[in-house]
Amino acid sequence: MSVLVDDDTRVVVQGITGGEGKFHAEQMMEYGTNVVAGAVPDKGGQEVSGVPVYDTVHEAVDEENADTSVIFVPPAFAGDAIFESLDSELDLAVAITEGIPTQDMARVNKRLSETETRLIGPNCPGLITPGEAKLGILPGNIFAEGNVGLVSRSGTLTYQVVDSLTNRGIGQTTAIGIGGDPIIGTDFVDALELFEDDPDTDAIVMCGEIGGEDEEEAAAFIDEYVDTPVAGFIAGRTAPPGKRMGHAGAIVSGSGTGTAESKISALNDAGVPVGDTPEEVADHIEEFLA
Amino acid sequence: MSVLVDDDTRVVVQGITGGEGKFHAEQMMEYGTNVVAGAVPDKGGQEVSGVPVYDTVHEAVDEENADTSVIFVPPAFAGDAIFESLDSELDLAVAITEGIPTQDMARVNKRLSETETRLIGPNCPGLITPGEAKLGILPGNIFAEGNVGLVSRSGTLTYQVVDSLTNRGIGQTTAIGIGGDPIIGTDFVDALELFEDDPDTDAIVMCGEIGGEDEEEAAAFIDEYVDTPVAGFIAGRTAPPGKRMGHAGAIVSGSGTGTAESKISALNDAGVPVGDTPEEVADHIEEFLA
Amino acid sequence: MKLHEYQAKTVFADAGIPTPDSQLASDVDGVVSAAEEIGYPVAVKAQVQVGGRGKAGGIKLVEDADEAREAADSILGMDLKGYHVDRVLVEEAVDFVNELYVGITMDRGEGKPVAMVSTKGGVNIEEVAEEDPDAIAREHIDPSFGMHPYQARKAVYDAGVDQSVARDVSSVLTTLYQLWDDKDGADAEINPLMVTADDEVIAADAVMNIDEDALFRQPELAEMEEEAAGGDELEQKADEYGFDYVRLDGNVGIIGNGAGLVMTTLDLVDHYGGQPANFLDVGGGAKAARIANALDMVFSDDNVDSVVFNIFGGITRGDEVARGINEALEQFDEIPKPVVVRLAGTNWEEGMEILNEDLVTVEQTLEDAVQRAVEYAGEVNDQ
Amino acid sequence: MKLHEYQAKTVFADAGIPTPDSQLASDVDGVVSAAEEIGYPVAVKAQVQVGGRGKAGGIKLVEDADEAREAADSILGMDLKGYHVDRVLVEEAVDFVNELYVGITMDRGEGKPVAMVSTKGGVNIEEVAEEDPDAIAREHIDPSFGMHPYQARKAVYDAGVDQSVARDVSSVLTTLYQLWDDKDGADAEINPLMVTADDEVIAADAVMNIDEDALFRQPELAEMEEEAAGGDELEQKADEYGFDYVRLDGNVGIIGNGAGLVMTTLDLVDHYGGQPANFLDVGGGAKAARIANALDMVFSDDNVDSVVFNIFGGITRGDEVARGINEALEQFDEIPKPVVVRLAGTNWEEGMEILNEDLVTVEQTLEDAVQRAVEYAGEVNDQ
Repeated sequence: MSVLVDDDTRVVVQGITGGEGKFHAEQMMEYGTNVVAGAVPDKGGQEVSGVPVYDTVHEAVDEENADTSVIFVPPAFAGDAIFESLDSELDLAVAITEGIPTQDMARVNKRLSETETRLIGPNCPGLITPGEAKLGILPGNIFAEGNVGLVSRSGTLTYQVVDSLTNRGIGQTTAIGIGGDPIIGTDFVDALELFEDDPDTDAIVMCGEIGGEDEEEAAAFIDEYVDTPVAGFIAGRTAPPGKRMGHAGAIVSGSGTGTAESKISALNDAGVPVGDTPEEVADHIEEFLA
Repeated sequence: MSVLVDDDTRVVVQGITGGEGKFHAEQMMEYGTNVVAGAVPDKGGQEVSGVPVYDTVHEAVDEENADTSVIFVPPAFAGDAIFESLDSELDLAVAITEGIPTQDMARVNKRLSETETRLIGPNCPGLITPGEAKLGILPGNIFAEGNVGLVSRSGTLTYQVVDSLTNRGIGQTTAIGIGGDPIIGTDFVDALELFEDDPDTDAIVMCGEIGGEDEEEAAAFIDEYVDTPVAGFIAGRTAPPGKRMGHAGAIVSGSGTGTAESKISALNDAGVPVGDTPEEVADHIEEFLA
Repeated sequence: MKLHEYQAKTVFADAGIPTPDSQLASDVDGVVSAAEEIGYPVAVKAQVQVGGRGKAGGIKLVEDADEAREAADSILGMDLKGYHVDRVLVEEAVDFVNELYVGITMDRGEGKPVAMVSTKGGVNIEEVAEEDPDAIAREHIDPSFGMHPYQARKAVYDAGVDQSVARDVSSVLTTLYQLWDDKDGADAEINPLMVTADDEVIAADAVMNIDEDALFRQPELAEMEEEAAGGDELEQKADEYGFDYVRLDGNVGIIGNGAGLVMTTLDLVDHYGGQPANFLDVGGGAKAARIANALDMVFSDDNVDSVVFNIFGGITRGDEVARGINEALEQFDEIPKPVVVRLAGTNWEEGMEILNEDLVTVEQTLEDAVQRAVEYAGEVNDQ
Repeated sequence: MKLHEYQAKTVFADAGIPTPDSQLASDVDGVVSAAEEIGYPVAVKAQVQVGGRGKAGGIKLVEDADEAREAADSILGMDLKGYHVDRVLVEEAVDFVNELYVGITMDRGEGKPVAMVSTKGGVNIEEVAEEDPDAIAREHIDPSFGMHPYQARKAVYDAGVDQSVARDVSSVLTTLYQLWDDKDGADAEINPLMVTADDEVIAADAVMNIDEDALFRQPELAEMEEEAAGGDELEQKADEYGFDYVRLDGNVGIIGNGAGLVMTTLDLVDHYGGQPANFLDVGGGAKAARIANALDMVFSDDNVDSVVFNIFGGITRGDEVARGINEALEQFDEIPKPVVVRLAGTNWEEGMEILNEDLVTVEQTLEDAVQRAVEYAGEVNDQ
């Protein structure tokens, strides 16, 4: 079992004719993902690595029954690509693109409230159900099948934590990189809810970072609704206040909220142990599963 | 009993300091309507005929517990006034204003789908529950308390039909003028649903006119959901095709839909007798109630 | 408000939609010199707002100066379905391989705008809509977001437009929506949008109707010269007075307040065996002067043999109406046509008292008033 | 991208927001002649983008030419919190009776824009937000509709702005939102928005930050001269290289890919008793040259005693990283600072094979790599 993606998922890759889109479409297929179509305006009729390309996502849905989109469209056009995927009544859209203007995402956010489609990202590595399918750019080889759900705001940090788990023989149901942008689709709370409802997920790793209040909200949600044991990690403990570190999200305002301390203490209060190192996170999960 | 408005309704009049707003606020109060506030930008603190004026509808709601708005705001500002009333979480907003740009109403229409507030109008005479309260510009003296619900796209035609009823001693639960604009809030179907659910409404009059397909949709709804007997009237039987007669709605495309014939036959098919004259409508109602 | 083709084309071209080279001309020499400047062949197109200009001889393709002169001569000054042609658009003739249709309008049923694209351009699109509705791709627009680029592409591909011009047609459609939105359009259409052998698209016609209710915030459009109302001179007069007026074939003149009630009055005239001469709605809250104007309108119609005046007052006050009727009739030595008045609603009793019953016939009910007017009209005809 | 005050004021004024008369000047004579033209009193304001300019002596009010000369002399060329002042704005001094605050920003938590109004303008609004949050009225905007006029009025009245200026303040707020929306603003603020004794409002300061990710569609703004990055010269260098870089106080240089992983590496350095010298994220998919630049950056920091290079490849490939490290280090006769490398993820084995282990220390795990780097840094310090 898993959440959101499995080997039945039928994927359309938006932007499949671009360098990134083509490379990762191939990587996804190599991993076993069922990539059924590409969608690129004015490129319909072509084939990319054996995958038929359509001019619109709607055609890909009509012709190939695609139910999930992975978006590798340049930032200037990515907002429109997300709107197109939402309008096509897909189950899931995964936006990998980094650098989408924030105002475009605010409009997407409004539309999300009006549709049934779930968005992951943007500016995220995607998600993977080990042994079944991956959607996005995660390096498949570090993952293993298992019973730990993982949700993270950061891409490479996810890999690091997964590596620690896999090296100990602890596999994952699904790992979700939700992205570090100011406005994202699926957030911690949404992902935690999915894992809580998944009977095969026996423990959850949640990797947060400084900035915003998503981790604090997640802690409150865990406290109230999540019975599955959760271990946390917060990156940026040593970040000085007021400095922006990479992600738009990772800025510490210095006003007490959004700091590593505030997040760690909120999680601890919700019964979530927070590791000092990725290995410590794996220690906690090992204990949960023992 | 009644629908939408009764003597508990607490009304804020948007545009109460204007000529129309003031006159009709007074007329409404004279009829017994509980007008608790006015709302006019930058006129807060004034009083109009004993009614306190606020700068915003929100203040009127906070200070006077208004739950219903009647809008007498010039067309250029009426769209914004409707948005304000929707945002104030009122139960009901009644827009009397004629001549609101259609694109403004398309935006209002979108917002309506996102809120709980019901809109009546625009470009409508309002509604009245005889003996309790009236919202809008209807001449109160022609109405009488009773058990007939009335819904109409046309103002003065409503009066004509009501007059025929009242003269025979047939009173009304509530009479609703939904307005003749291309885009309106509450439509025939909504109003029919309300009357159907009102235990005190024993018969319904529905006054339509040529143009659009609202009457046809209402007929389909009556056929499926309405047990209360309905009598209909359709204005514009003699209108030549392709000519626009007053209301933006009242245009006959000549393509078979929207004509008086199509409406009358749809209603007849749904078991609704359609009077040739307002008096004949009253005849049908009299029979229903006999 | 309906823009002229030449006005709409200017608006479209300013927004970046490709249009053929063209010049407006109002005399024969002007047409020829415009044609010379543009280069033959050119089309000479009557600038009047009626459908089927081509079939009616209002559009001519010319190859040289002689033909241009001849075409100008025949079109300028002609009467086209009741409209006098005093200007023509001289326009570069475009060689095309395909004709598309693109348009934006308000879908009243959905309460939202709709973009339409068809590969069956160059013909009457209403007929296409009726006979082959699937030939028109429709995409509804959420007016709060506006048209997303993907929606334009979707409409274009759904319609079956060639990939080679899809991008350009999408771009024209997006611009057209933007214009429709910015300018408070009621309809905006390009039919045909021509496709050339080089895969270029060009707007060979341009339709832009503006929502009259929004003209207050479209000062540039409001200033554009409107067509002198053509056709019926009574309808021109109604336009000046600001009445909703439609002239019909009968002999019972009808005046009332509110479209629904006036239509009902027409229907009753018909019901009681008469024939309505017109639809005239004085609107809400009419004052005495306006009432007098309405009577003047209807008296000016030679076909009218009797008049029924049906007012149900809401915001319109019976006393004002009565005063207007008196004023209008008191100026005549002899009342030109019999007038039946029925007043109800607000201040009807005051109105009844004010009415000079030497000048009009008063009835208490709508039915009685209409029957009486029909009777009077019959009597006149029997004379 | 943060606009200068003078740039933001031009943008605001062009949109119709009242701003004081002002001129930019870059030398003393220019200041005096600008002041003469505007008329005394004027404010002379340093055009650098740091908070608290006034307190730091970067803003002076002058009454005559002598004072203007003196102020220009002292401000031009001064060092303001690490930024060199080479231009001042000479601005009409406004007599005010009230100072308001108006601003638009993105509320990240809600995922929508928010308009803010306060009667506590003219002071640090972040402090107001913390100490008296109710003193700031907030109105969230649905970005699909944009700001409705009633929302501007609501924010203004909720904030307790006087009725006498409510209309003008609402109008400024509406315009500010429009600008924010049109120009892809991140923040747009006026603090203070001054109210004069005549109930006029005027923007005495102007802040406009643009979303860097949207600059591609804001060509006019993208062309505006950006401030020469002030402050730390290594941060200037990082800016040129296009790295996300923050300089810190420690001696362990850190390079990695992905903000979360780099932050984690910092945290581990701290955890193992070391002190991070910097945050440096090479981003996703870095090629060899970029990796070499990153090493160059960190070597340039005199405080750095050792370097930990932590790459977990997703789209970044281990072989490219290894090649970049080799290239960067092979140019030195002697490696300036010990470098510990840990490669994982995509192509890590290839990377390991490529790495010249004479030049770097290779570790298999993040923990080992960080500990080794902390050790090296300690050894250097012990020397």
